[in-house]
Amino acid sequence: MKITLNGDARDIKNNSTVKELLDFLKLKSETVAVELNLAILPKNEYDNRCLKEGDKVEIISFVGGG
Amino acid sequence: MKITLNGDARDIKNNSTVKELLDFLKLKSETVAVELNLAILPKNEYDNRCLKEGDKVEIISFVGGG
Amino acid sequence: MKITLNGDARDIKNNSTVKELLDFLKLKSETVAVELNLAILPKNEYDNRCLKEGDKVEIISFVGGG
Amino acid sequence: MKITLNGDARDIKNNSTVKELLDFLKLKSETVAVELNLAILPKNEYDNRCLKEGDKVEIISFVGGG
Amino acid sequence: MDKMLKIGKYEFKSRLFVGTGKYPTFQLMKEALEASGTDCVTVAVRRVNLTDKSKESLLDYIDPMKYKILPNTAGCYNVGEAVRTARLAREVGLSDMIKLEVIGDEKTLYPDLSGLIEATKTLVKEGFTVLPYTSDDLITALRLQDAGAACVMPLGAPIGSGLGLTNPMNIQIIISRLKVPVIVDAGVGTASDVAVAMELGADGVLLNTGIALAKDPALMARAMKQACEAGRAAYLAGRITRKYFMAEPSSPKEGILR
Amino acid sequence: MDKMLKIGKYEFKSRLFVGTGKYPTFQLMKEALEASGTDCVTVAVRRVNLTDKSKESLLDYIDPMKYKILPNTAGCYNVGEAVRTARLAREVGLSDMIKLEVIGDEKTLYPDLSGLIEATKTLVKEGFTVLPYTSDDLITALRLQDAGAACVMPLGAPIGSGLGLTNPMNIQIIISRLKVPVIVDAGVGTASDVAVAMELGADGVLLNTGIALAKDPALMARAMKQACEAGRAAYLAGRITRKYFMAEPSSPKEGILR
Amino acid sequence: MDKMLKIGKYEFKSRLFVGTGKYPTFQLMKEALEASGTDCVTVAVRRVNLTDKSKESLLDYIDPMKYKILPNTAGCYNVGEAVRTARLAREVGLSDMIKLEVIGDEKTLYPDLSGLIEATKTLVKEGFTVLPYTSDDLITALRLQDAGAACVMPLGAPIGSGLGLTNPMNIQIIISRLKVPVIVDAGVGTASDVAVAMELGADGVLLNTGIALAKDPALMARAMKQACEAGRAAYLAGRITRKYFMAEPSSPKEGILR
Amino acid sequence: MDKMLKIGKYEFKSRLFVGTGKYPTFQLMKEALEASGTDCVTVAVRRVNLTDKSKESLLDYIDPMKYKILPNTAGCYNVGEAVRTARLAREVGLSDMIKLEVIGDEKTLYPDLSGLIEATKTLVKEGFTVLPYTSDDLITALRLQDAGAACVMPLGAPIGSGLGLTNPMNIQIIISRLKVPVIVDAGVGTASDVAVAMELGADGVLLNTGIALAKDPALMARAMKQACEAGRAAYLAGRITRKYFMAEPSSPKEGILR
Repeated sequence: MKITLNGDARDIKNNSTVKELLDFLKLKSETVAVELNLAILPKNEYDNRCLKEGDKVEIISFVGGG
Repeated sequence: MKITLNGDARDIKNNSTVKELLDFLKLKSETVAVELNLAILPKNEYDNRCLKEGDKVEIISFVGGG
Repeated sequence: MKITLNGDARDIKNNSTVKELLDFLKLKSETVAVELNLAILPKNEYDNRCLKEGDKVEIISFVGGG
Repeated sequence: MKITLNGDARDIKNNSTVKELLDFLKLKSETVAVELNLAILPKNEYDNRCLKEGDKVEIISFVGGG
Repeated sequence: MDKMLKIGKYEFKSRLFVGTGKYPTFQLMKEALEASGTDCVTVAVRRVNLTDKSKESLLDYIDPMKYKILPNTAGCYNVGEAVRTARLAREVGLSDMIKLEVIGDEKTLYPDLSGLIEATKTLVKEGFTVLPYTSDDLITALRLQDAGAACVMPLGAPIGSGLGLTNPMNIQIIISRLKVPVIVDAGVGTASDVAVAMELGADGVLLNTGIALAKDPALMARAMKQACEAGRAAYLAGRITRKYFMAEPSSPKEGILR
Repeated sequence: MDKMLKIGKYEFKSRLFVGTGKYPTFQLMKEALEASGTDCVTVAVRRVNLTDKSKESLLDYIDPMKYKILPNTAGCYNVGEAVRTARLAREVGLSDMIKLEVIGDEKTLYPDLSGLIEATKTLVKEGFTVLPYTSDDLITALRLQDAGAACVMPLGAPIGSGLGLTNPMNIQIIISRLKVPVIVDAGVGTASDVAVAMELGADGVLLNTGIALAKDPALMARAMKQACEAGRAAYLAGRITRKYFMAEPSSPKEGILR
Repeated sequence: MDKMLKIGKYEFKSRLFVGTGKYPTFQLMKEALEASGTDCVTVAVRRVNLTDKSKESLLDYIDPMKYKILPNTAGCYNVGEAVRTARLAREVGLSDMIKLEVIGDEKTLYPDLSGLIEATKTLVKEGFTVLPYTSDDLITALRLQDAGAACVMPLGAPIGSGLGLTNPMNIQIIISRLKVPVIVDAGVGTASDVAVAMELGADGVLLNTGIALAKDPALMARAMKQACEAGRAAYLAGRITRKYFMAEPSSPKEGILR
Repeated sequence: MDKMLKIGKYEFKSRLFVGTGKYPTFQLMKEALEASGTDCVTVAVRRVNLTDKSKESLLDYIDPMKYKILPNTAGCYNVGEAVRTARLAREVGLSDMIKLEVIGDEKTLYPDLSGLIEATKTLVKEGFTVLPYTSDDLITALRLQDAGAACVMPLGAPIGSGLGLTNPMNIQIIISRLKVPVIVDAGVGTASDVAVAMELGADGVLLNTGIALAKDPALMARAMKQACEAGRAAYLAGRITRKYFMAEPSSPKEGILR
């Protein structure tokens, strides 16, 4: 199933949840935030929110900055 | 007839025109601008525009400034 | 016997030594320096150097300064 | 005959006067000053003062400066 | 010869803009304006004084044939007041130029930048030639240019303070980034302040108090004129680069007596 | 009209003194000197170049009827060299004025102050009109005055640096304390530097590199001339006092539309 | 002891805010942050780097128990981007504070003042603790305060320029007029710049490049810490007034040997 | 750790030298000296006050075990007075160091440079450790070094003026050219002035009035201590270079949401 992840096209397992995607990417949910189709996805929805074909997903975190 | 002229109440001759008012005040129309009830009054209307009871008239000119 | 002490005329006991003068003035020799007739007087001479009529004595110490 | 002119050794005609030297060098006496053996030579002596073997001559003028 | 300064559809030979406020007498003002060599004088828009008839009128001392009139909106604290004042100023019939001031604070007389941009848009639409008095903020200057301002007039220091240019780098940044002319307005206290502004590449300088309240206004006006021309010429002539911690002899190192 | 500047027995209409070094060509120098309006030009004293005859002479381009000649002792690092150079300079017969330099350090070209005072005494005794190039130190300036210097010439910044006045307060202190004229010498980079010096109350300014190495020497020379006159006029006109943290409106607070 | 600095509902013992960008290594950053004594570090919000897994994470080097996290909206050029970035930053769950940047120009990184005010209003409504990065314009600072900003952070000079405070008077004007804390943000190049800001009465200073790109970041961080405390103490201690053109002996005039 | 400061045969841990004049009370002085962390305090040499016995003595408040005593020759206007005062100061038996002042002018308290060099030579021959108070003139500083001065102490501004460093470039030139330590003496008004001096590379700073006449001397003393350490650390840490007219983002340009 195709989604857009941080601006790039990406193939992922069908019906995988956001949590599964984060685990697959080895990302800790406590250090990231997720935007699904331009709307923020609350952390408590990561487990049961399934991704759909064509979803636009942004995963951000903190980096060094001033 | 009572009007408000530059913020102050003022008694003037009934049905006097703006031109007559300026003449009475010894003001040259070339060096002033007139606002009648918050709308600018074109110079070409000074002659035939009659003032009415309660009109708000502002007459401005240029003074020293930076 | 008359001497000049720090610029002012002063009467002191005849043949008194510098040490005796300092004691009389309640000054500790460790915190002052003495100039006798424009020449510095070493501390080890305070005890036996006697003052003479007309001697010019300067006694200085440290005060607050920058 | 050898002299030192502006720091460099130089051969010149025997017994030539300062005036002759200046003429030879195509220098106008009004725009230079001459030092002979570390003493200034007044302009009125240029004509009859003869140079001697080993004389130290300095001829200076004005150049651009601030 | 230097080219004329173009602001909107108007051209000016002199790059000095001079205010008409605060002079001891109208006569001293007249002499100062002449000595300044300016082509353009600012005036304020006020209610005609109906009580004191005796009072002479400013315009008796300014020949509109000789000076372009630049009315300001001084004293206006919001967009509405500024636009209303600008319209009345134009209706007088002497000029469609407006020195646009939207003041944001009474103590510093610093401009309200958002209000200034909004008022500029409105007046440009109505065909005014808008000269906005602004801060030394680049972004606002760019927005004013986009809004159609005929030039931008960043302040060098608070109006009437005489502090000169308190942040030359910001003025220089604005000059280097804008297409419309940049006129340094406010803060000038003495002649060298004008020269400094022009040397940075400013297209002109507007001042009032520095001349009007000088001990000898006419003489100071002449000083400002010369400083403006001096600064402009120095800018065009291309100054030497600064050297730090060392000197460069101006006399030759060769031929020294030893 | 402003009064003439008196230095010793000489009088000058212009308060700008201009050097003759470092110009791309003698012709450009000639034009720059004319544009500067100066009455007095500095020159260096050097051994005549005997190898290169072709070389034109500086004096072919300077009319001694038009400009007073002020020879300097640039390049002299002790009293002996400076005095010897001064005597030769006078012997040329064009001037008994000497711009006295006793250099103390090759990198900064800062003066040797003790040597300067000593050389001044010697040359004054010999009847020279001595114009010493000094630092911005008040005490040295007072000593030079006591020694008979016709004026004192404190440096604004290192020679040729173009940094302007690096310590205006010291220059102002000297101006306020000396009876002889104070000419700011060295450091001027652009027109506003000259204006600043004159506004402090300096009696004149001496410069060279700022004009000679500008992209357009003649134009920069004109800028320096105007800046010198502007600064002088501003000084005489009496500038406004500086106001901090607040503004003073130049337009009236009354009669505003509300 | 000095009182704590309150920004919104948060309190800080240290008045120094330190950025986490541009350090040679995370380890050097960690040491510098410790040496700086700061309680609060800024971070940027970026897409997780999915290609380079190896890359260590910033948060492995910052203990959120020890430092309050202050995310910024650096790189946002309009209100929409800034608000979107702020929301994501908060969703991470470490902080509801946001260092709000709405950049108006890529070269100077100067803020878009109108956009900044608008974004502040939006985020304050959503419950953020907003710390806006702004210019040294008083009026904008007042508007930001009215909009509910927890403090205002005027820039001393362009981000990363190291020029210090280019217009101290404007910073001081803002300090004297605002009720919320004033944090000087951007431009600090060395320790004395921090001291100067604090001596003006600033409530704190935020910096990054000055430490991160110093030859020895940890040592410079310690310098910044001491300078911040020194400047604060000097402000509270009440400095002497400046005397111009004259001295005041610190040793007594009496009792001198003559 | 930073190395000790060596002046002649003496070593100092603190790089701050503090005067003992002008404090409201000896007790406040004592507290300020402690807060300043200094190792060395200056004192003046004066005739013992024989009329007023009650008067406490300065030395009751200064522990010579804790502080090295640095007597000065303040108030001396010629070489003879200064040398005489120095000899008497040494004869007290607490120190062979002398802060040598040969004042040239009562209003500015600027040093008489020729006299200073002469007095330095004399006292060095007599075995004194000479710390001369001088101007910011490089040549004089070099002469003092040649004369055997243990360090040079250029003034930042007139004594007691609180103006800070009026000509930083000259101070920096001296620092870059001398082998002996350079202590900036006089002019310091607040903490940042000390930091600036140390950041230029000064080996230390001497001050008095800035602390003594502050509203809270002890707190200001602590500020000066921290500023001295901050400036020194910043100097050693290597500051970033200044960038003009442009910014350098401290947050990454990649990974920004679009």
